[in-house]
Amino acid sequence: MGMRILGFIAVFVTGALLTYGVADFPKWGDPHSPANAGEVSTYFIQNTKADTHVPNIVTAVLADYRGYDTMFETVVIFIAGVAIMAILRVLATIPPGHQPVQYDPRKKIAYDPIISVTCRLIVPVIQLFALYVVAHGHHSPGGGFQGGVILGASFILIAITSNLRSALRRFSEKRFIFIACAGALIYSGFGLTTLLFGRNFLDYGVLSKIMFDTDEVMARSHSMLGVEIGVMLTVTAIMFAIYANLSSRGALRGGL
Amino acid sequence: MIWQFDIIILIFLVITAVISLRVRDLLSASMIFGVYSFLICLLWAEMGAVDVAFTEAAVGAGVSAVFLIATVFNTNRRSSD
Amino acid sequence: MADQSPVIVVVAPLFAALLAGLIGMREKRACLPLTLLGLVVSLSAAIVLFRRVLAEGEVRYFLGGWDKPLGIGIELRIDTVNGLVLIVIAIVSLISAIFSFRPHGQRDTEKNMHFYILFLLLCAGLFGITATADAFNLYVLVEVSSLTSYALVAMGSLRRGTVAAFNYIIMGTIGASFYLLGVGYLYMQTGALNMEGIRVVVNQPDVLASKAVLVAFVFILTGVWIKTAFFPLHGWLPNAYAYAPTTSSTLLAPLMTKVFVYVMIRIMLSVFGLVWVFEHLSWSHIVVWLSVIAILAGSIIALTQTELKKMLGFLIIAEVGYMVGGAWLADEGLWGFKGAIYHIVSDAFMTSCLFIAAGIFYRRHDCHDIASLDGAFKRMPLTMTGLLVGGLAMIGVPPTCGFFSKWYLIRGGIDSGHWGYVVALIISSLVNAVLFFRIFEIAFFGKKPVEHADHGDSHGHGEEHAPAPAEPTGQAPMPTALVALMLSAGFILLIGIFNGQIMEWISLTVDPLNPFTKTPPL
Amino acid sequence: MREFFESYIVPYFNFWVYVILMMIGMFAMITKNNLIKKLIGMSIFQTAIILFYVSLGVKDGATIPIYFHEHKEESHAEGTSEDAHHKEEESSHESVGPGILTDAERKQAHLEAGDHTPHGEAAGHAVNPDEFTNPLPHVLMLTAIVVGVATLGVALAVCQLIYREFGTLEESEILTQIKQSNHG
Repeated sequence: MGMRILGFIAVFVTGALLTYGVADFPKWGDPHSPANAGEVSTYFIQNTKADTHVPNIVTAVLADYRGYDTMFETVVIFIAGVAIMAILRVLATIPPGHQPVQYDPRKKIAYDPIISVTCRLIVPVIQLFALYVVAHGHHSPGGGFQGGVILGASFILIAITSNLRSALRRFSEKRFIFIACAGALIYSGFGLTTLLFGRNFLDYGVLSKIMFDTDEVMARSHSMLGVEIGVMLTVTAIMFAIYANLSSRGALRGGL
Repeated sequence: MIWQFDIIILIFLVITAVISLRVRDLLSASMIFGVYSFLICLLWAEMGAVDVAFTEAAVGAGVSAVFLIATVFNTNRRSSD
Repeated sequence: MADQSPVIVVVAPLFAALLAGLIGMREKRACLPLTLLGLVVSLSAAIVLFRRVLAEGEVRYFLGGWDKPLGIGIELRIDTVNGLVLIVIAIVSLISAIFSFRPHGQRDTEKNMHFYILFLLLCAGLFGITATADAFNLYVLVEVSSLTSYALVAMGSLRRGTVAAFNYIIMGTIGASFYLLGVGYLYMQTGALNMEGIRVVVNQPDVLASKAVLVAFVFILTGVWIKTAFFPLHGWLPNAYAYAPTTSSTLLAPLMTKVFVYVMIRIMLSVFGLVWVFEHLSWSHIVVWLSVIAILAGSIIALTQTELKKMLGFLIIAEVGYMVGGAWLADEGLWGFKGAIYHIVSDAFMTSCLFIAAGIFYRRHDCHDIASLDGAFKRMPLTMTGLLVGGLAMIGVPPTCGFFSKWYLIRGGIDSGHWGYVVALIISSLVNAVLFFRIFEIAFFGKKPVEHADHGDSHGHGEEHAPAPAEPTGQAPMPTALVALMLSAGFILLIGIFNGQIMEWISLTVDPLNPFTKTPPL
Repeated sequence: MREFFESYIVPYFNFWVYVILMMIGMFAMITKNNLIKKLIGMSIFQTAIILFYVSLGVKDGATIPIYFHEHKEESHAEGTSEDAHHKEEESSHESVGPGILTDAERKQAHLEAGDHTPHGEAAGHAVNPDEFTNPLPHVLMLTAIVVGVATLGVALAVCQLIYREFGTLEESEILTQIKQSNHG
């Protein structure tokens, strides 16, 4: 009960503050509010094409102008995967004197050929679409995160419709840890390469020196694709890792 | 950006949020939370934030609902409130 | 490579973590050397960077080379304050890494690889928080460090640790979200995310009266206070630190709260500017009184604790009260403000020292109770010496850094006329004296009868052999743990001795921004 | 009443809903007894903030922040300027907000100059910023969504751990168990 009162007070205070603030807001959809007409966002809209040659401004800002943020965003995903494995994964035998709670034996769900066959047909299409989303992220909505999540979801779909073991056969624990690390390393490796060329971290323009027949602007565009692929690898691996651990209580056996 | 559409989605959003918190069956709550995510994804597409909408469709409505359901299956389906 | 040192500090642990993930799957023993390597690279880069800051003033580093117009890219900006904090983080995490040789108190020991990856990424997050000059980037890095610390707490073997970790997640998410919301309000009003860009707009006359900026400030401050465990918002801290694995708590306890105090100081200094905070807002009385409550409450609750680590947790809450209050004293020479920054440095080492000592005791006894320290001085003289140094620093005895930070804080309190704060500081020192002399008494003279009969047979044995019966781990890790303890104790003394130099460095950044002496540049 | 509605509710409707969602989420986080419910509340709380940010970037009459497609066979320097040109002409018909349209030659010159300076200082007012939604909040919120799902995953793992140790996800029952183990 005390918690309830506390909650009411906290929520009331927050709500009052928010309401107090709303009165000062620019109108919704105002193109000349400070945020919308500010120097930064105007710069992005006007110069993205000249700077990076990427039509999708969001991708350009995400992977280039604010690429450092995105690198740590990938790291956040990576951390989530490692954290869940660290918390949940049952590696060692349970220590003596520790009695885990007994779970109710759940009813076995019957094998359904329709679902299983349909998914076998759908999964390659999903994976192809995921790769398209990544590759076409420069020109249309999409990019490494979205593609990675979709690709990860395709493995999750395999795990749901048949079973976790057959999904793990395709994508074992060692493999997903490796791919997750490799993806994040690809991203930060781009940064390291630019450092080695003497430019600032993640200043992709300098990579035109090692890329065949590109100027600085195209080098940025290509590097963004490389970075997005790194993001995709990490996200794919970690999404599946999280599902595999959550669905099997960290045993990586059984599953849903 | 069509404001009538916007207002309708926003009202549904509040309704689904309240329902997903009120339902005592956690599996239903997770499903309704998926609906909530999908509505909010619609809202963002409507506001012109296509990349955000795409991400939310994949992450919010897809994967995080699956994570919630996986946990609910492995723990308790009933909630006291 | 000196030009690139700002980013090397941040990414060196990141690379080490990723390599530890790649290599650690096959060769678990490679993780610790990689950790040490990453942190040593960070430390050396931080030192190079700090020398550069001293030589040429503020160092600005634009990621991706996007420097014009300001704010399109992400900027790292290093002045003497965060240069110092970077070095402190590097040293404390290095000490903790040395201590972590064969971690203890985790659920399974097979997870060394996971532990070190999280450890390194936590360091990367903290370095990033300290170095960045972009308000949103700060949020991302706060989440990096928070997620790792949730996991590090939840890895503990104690049953209650899981609940503590869950509460930590809930509170931490509220805190980070409030910060994000505040940044959103600021972005709405200013259109900028770079700290300098925000400060310039916020201090313009037509924005000064903005309600939204005020709300933004309140949200950011509340969010950061939740993360620092400022008193009414401290709920997550004591359990999370007490039930975390020993090694995790030696890293989390010294660094997390301190870095977030630094974030508060950075926000006052760079995002809003001291003019806005002290002259436009003039809330310093309210915040100082809040901090007085925090100091007294933390100290008094600490008195009632029987577990060593939990007691230390409440002492941290009191220390956070010192720093928050000191930063808001608003005295003419900004002694409170500078003292708070100095206290970040000294408190990091004090807490590190105490938690390492507590970790050694825990490993030895498998029991957190203060009563189990009975006669400990005879059995482990070096550890007790470390605890003694840490305790004396907490109390504020002259050669240690604790004395000097209190000295500066009290000077600030007297200058600004906040007698309540001065009295609270003195009362808290007295409480610390009572607490630690109680421990020393138990440890030196063994006054209390042995409560745990099963531990009784380890009495009278030397430190290097005869493990306590309930303890499966051997004695091999002890030397490294002692080295770590001695290092942090040594730094407590060093920082105390060189306090004048450190204050001079801090003044280099703070004094030009002092709103009470002259009109500072916007 | 109608006046109040038109001046306070409609233009700020998004913001009011965000306030409501945020309060719902926060209330659930603090008061719900079931840990999963707390986490659903946490997700709602986070999406409310994302809603706030995305609402900031909306501009009346603007389109999604993606330039029109360029033709792949053209060399990019020419392609850019010409396509930007076409796009501007097309969209200027529909543009609702007051446009800051500059003449085509100047724009073209700017863009071509901009192609060779990677920092784009010379590429001036080629594109009318009112035509595109503000991309920056979208970028920030992509990050926030990802952070949200990461936090949710870790929290769910901790939930399963709590269930493993205590056999329940109700906070009140967990607290009773802890109290009992303290006394016993």
